[in-house]
Amino acid sequence: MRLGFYGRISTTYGNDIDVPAVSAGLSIAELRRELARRSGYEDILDPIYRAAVNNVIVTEDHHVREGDRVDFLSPLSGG
Amino acid sequence: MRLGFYGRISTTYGNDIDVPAVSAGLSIAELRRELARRSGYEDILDPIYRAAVNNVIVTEDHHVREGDRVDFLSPLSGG
Amino acid sequence: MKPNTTVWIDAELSLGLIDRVRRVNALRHAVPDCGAMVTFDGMVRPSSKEGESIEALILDHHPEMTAPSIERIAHDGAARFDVQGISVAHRSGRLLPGDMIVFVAVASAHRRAAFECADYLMDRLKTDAVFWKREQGGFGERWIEPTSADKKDRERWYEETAGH
Amino acid sequence: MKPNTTVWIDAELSLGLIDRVRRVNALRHAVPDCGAMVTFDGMVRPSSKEGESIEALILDHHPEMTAPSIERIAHDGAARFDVQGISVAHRSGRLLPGDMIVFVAVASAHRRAAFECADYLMDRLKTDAVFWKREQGGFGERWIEPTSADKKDRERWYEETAGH
Repeated sequence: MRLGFYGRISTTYGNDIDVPAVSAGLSIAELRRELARRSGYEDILDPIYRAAVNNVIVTEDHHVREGDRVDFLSPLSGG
Repeated sequence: MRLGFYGRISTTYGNDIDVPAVSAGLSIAELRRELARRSGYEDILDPIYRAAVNNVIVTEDHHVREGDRVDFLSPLSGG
Repeated sequence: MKPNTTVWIDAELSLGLIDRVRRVNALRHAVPDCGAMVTFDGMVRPSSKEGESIEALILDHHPEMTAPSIERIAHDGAARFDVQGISVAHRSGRLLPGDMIVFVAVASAHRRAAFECADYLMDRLKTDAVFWKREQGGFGERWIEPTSADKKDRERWYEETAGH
Repeated sequence: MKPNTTVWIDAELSLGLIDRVRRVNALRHAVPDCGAMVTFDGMVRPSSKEGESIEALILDHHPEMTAPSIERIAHDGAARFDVQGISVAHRSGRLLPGDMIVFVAVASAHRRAAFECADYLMDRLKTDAVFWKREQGGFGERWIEPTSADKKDRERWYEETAGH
């Protein structure tokens, strides 16, 4: 499964990583825990980094499906 | 004495008139009454038309002197 | 509140067309380190408040009092807000629909001061700049004086009236 | 409050320099009868909040989410204020001090709506446009996130957060 990271959180995990063998069906909360376990970095457990699935912000109980694009977004800062 | 009129009030008295033999020493209030008497038009008695002497707004009890420039200003409307 | 620093000011009574591009460039050149700039353009609208078609808007000014009144408003804005530069130009003469009547630009470090100062300058210009205007159309000619909305806008800032 | 009329909108994610003159001319051309236009320019400042010298500001965007977030903010402004035209451009990429980050222009019949709409658009862009920025200088590189002042400004308008 491909995960994207934007803003501050990308300095921990990179911009774009492939996490092999993550089973579809995990919730966002479960996906965060799986990522923290595999990487050894727990930053992603902080809900300040919102999750977007296929370009739509989702809540923690959203379940990802095969082929979904999951992004974690740091707080926005435009202008 | 030369009198200037700006804005709406100029449609009654003209832009710029010479009022001969107005004695220096009149107050603005007296000057208004003298102008109304001579012209037959009383518009100038309305204090909405402010008086400026030598480019400075003055009150009704200001006395004009020889060589003063007196202007009557309608409400301003810039922008 | 307001730091005691010099503010760049260009305030002008314009007898010809106002060149907004030149004015913006001059302001940006004068205060290159500003982080924010707000501009306001006021144009002659093609119809009156009553919906009639407008042929021209005539602005009269006073030969001695008008230019200083524009300068004073710009300086009052500079004294009141934390801004770095102010550019104000106000037309006089015969204008056609679409022509620019007034142009204001304010540069500052942070956006809030620039927005508030531009808003303030426009409210002051509407009521305290020494101009008189009238519109011409099929209806003939009529004087335009400040509306109660203009006066209310002006009262938000609690300043002395120009000339007093 | 807000009449149900079409508002001209040009909202853009800019990967190169923003041309403010072209954008102003396009807006004026699209709504020639407007009486008022307010613009805002946001530029990269030469120093950080801590006073250090800045070499560059890097803006990152999302390949799919950023452009729609700018468009949504422009449409929200059009729905909320009595305006005739809105132009918004937001840069992404590596910017140098003095470069324009964001440009907003709003045209309306009367000045109050243009001022309020431009102010609103900037507050929304600061917190709801999908960008991430970091500054580079002698100190290295650091991420910049919305300040509490930005969030307070945003809360003045009580809107849904973009993306929800």
